[in-house]
Amino acid sequence: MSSYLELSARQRIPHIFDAGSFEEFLPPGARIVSPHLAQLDAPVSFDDGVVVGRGLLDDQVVFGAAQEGGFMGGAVGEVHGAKLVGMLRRAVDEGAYAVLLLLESGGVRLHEANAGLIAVSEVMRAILDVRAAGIPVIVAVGGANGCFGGMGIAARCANTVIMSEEGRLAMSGPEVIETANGVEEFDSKDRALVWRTTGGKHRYLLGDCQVLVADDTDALRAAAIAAMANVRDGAALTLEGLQAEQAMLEQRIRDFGDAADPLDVWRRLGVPEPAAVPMLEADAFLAMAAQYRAGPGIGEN
Amino acid sequence: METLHFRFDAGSRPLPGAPQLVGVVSSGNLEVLIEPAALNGGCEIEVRTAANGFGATWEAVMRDFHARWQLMDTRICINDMGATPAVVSLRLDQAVESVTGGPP
Amino acid sequence: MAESENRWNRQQANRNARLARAAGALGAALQGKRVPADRIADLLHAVLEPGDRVCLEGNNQKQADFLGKALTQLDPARIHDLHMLLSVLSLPEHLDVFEKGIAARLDFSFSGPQAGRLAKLAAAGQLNIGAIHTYLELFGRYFVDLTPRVALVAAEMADREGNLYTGPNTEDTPAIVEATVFKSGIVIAQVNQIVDELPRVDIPAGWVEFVVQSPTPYYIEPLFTRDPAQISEIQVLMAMMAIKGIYAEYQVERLNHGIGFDTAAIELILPTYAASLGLKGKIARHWALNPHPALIPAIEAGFVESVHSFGSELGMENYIRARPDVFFTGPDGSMRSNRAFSQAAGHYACDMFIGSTLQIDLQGNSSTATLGRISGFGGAPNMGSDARGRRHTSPAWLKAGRQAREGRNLVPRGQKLVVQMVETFREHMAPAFVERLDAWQLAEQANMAIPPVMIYGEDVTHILTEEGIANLLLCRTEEEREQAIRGVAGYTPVGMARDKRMVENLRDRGIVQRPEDLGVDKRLATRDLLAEKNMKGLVRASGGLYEPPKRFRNW
Amino acid sequence: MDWQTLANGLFPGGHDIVENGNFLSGRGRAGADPDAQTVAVIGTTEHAPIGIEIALAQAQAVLRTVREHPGRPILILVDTQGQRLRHRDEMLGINSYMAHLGKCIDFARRQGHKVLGLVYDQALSGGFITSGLIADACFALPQATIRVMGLPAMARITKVPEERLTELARENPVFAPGAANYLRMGGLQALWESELAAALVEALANVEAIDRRMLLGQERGGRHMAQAVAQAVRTGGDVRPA
Repeated sequence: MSSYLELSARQRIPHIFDAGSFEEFLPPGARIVSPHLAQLDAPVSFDDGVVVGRGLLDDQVVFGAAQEGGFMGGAVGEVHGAKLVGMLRRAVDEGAYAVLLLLESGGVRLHEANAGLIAVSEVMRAILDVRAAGIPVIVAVGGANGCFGGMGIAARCANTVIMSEEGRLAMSGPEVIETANGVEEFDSKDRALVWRTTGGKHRYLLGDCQVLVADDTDALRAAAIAAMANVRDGAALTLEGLQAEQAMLEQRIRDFGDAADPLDVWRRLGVPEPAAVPMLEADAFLAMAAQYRAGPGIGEN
Repeated sequence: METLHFRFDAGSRPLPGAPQLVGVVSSGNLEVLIEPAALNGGCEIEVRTAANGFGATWEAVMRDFHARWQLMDTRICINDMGATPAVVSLRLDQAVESVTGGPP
Repeated sequence: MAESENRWNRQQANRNARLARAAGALGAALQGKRVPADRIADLLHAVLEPGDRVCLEGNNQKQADFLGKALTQLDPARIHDLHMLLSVLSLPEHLDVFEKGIAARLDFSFSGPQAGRLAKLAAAGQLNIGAIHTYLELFGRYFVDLTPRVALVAAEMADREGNLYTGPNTEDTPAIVEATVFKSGIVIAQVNQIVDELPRVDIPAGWVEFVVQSPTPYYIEPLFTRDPAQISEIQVLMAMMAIKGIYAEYQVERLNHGIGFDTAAIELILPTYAASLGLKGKIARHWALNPHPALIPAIEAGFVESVHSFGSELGMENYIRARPDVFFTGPDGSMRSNRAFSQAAGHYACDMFIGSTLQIDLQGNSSTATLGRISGFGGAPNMGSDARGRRHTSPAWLKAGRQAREGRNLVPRGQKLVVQMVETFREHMAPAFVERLDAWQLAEQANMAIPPVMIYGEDVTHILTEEGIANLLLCRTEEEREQAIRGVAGYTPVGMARDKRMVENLRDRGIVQRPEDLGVDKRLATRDLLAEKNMKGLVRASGGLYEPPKRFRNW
Repeated sequence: MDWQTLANGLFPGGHDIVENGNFLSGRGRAGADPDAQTVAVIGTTEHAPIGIEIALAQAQAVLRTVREHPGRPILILVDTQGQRLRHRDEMLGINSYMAHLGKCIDFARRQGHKVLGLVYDQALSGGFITSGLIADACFALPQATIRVMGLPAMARITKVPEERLTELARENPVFAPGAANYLRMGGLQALWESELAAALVEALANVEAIDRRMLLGQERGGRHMAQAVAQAVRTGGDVRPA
């Protein structure tokens, strides 16, 4: 068992893809760094915070990316975004078996504000292009920095989202909400609340992620392999799928729209001991959640 | 930001294998890109650091690094975000070991 | 109440007069010893007199915050010039009383988060600092020349009679109450709840004059919790060096750890690295230590036989309750801490203190004092000093004493190991080794008689950095000592100015030891060596008994 | 510009757009007969923060258009201060609601609907990504405000002095808010200076379903590297400076 959370993006790749199979596009030696950071007197990174390339996953050709949460919070700048877009387009060109995105990002890189915002939207469109080509897109979220902002949206454009319970998936960070609307609205220092609201278990119970695993590279790899197979013939968006998602999201507001805390949501789902949920190990949690999760599978679209 | 250049000659160990990147540009940390390069036997190191005014410290750290490894025909590029000398030395050693597979 | 007053019972008479005033002011609102929270100002106005020495219980953990806030609401025309006694001054209200003209003089030990504001107020003449003490020193003075007239303390529960349960966070309460009540002072306690029956009596009702149930439970700070996720590989390396080069070398069985990530790293590699060296049962058996969550894996692995604590740690209550063989617990099952006793234990009964610092000079003097802040050092100087009164022996104590005395014509005795553990550079590349401590400049600015040194060089036996260990016990001259310190100061200006030949010579004599000299393989120094890498791991290791405060969770 | 004036300008042939809690929906007649065509309109007004309800309402309108009016162009009118910053929205998974909206629009595009975005007042970060920025092409009125965040907030977060950012913003469209900068970077197809109705007709005639924003940014000199980097990754080549 080795922790996914503890690893850097670059270290994650060989743990998830078949050993020695990953070929990086535009590797660090090419020194393609952000053209904007120097003017702000900010350090650059030789891969601009993302590894993109092609490898084998269970002997299938899978394109992939890993965002480095340590470099500027994994945020997307011009080069970072363009690397993702280029890889996604190449996955279509070469008829990839699947695309696997190991996401860890705060969203738009504020140091490259406008370029970052446009880049994130380009990534979203490129992900949907991959799906339209019938290629499954799998997202994994299990890094310390979570997956926020535009990348939190991009993640939900994938066919399958795999999370560890330590992973977080949301839109605005708790600090942003606290700054805007006060500590009563969202106490960002209450980390238990933060994880209850954005963490893997809540997302799984709501149906925003389809697979939950322990913080373990082997488990994550196995989940990615299984997800590729599950999605195989249904990668593209369909009207039925979107209507089902529409219905699920409407139902969610009806069921939980007046809940004050994720604990209320879990209680309403029928979870016997909501307060005990955060401490459950992944296996025990999954066994419990199986009967209470909001519409398993229908989050998949 | 400050950019520093160092060159050491009289090394004896050429670097086998492909370029490697070790470490992350995060607070108090750095990344080290190490690759073989035809440098007339020299080992050249370029440092871009967020902490200004520590040229002498870097030089001493690099000198000791060179004394440890005696690399030749090697190019090393560093992006630094305020790493301490201890972390710098550790990453440099890890970078070389990621290429050579072991200690000197 | 017409007690005759003579020259020998003025304090008692004064006490009785105060109590009579309180009874008058509160009337029927006073039920036995119980005072309603909304009448607290009336009570304080009645029992306090201008110029009183008032001990407000502020600890490392629990805070008598309700009473502290109540003090700030008093009318400065009636109550002024109070002389405040606080061991830990960490809440804003502790300083508000000075700003409002209610208090004028201060004696304390540690000011933590308020250190900057304290310095400003002192500079502006709004408060007059008597002295900065260690905890034991301050408690000592409570019984000599700083005896409180009124003590404002905090307890978890009271019963109807006024008995107090202070439980795991008993901390300073017994020392404060004893000094006050037996010198005709008045003790007022804020309690979280009033119950019919206490789990146990920590402070008897006869020593307590008034009890008030505070509207919210007292504030408590999880001061000693360190998330293993933030421990760096450099800290792991230093922890390995500590275990191999000091714990094993001296067979340190009884010890105290300072606060911080450096020592948390040591605690977390006891069950892994130290166990792999076969040191279980040979080192780190008995501790004077707060219940650090980072110690859980070592306790579970059977390394730790006993722990006496200064105070408790939030979230550790159930774990402690389930490990009564290790911790000091009452018949009711909950822990009882006691800062005074644990400080005494740390000073006299421990063979080693190891802790972090911010600055070390060339004599080995060590200080965490920084410019613009008057912070004090709490208990560290008690732990981090040789107990010259000690007479009992132990292998570690004797070995240290032998090393210090070798070749000298001195009567044999032992010495406490005092280890300062520090990375050569702190964050933002601030060097930990300096020619001159900031403490000197601080002393000049704040008009202190002596610079605020945390641990004196003459008490420091070892300095441990990522570069190596300097054994100061073996140094025979001032110059050797200086070069030994420079020898582990790495790339700091102090380190780079070392005499390389002399340092190599010291290395040959084992005075300076590099990781490789100790047989520590730097490549093993990864986070994988930590018995647990995150808070959840600690919870798992505790069998689900440890309940971390929510700000430390990521689940 | 208020949305009624805007709608009247865009659709001189008439429209039935209504506002319901800052959510705009309806139809407009673009162009003049005999070539006039019906355009489905969705959008927001009064700088509405995009919360889960409004995102879902927009998605619903898009899906209805796809279902009931195959091929009908869709125009998204953008005026938002960004995503709604509430704990409740995060708890219920606002990113999923935003993504759902984005997917619905993308699906419409692939079903042959032309999708245009028009920033008529304000567009900020999260509210913009799944509206204007996911359209086939996005346009803006010249006075529109478009940004990720203001320079003071950016200065605080990046720790770069505001004066320095202001100075940089003059030269580099990356840092400065404003429609003109988004135009240079390819994020906007064009600014509609006047003659809104004609501009809409022209856009409907020319819009393509392919994302060419990187190329536009390169041609217009606002984003030098994106196109070259994406192309190098895609083809396994080197990055050549634009």
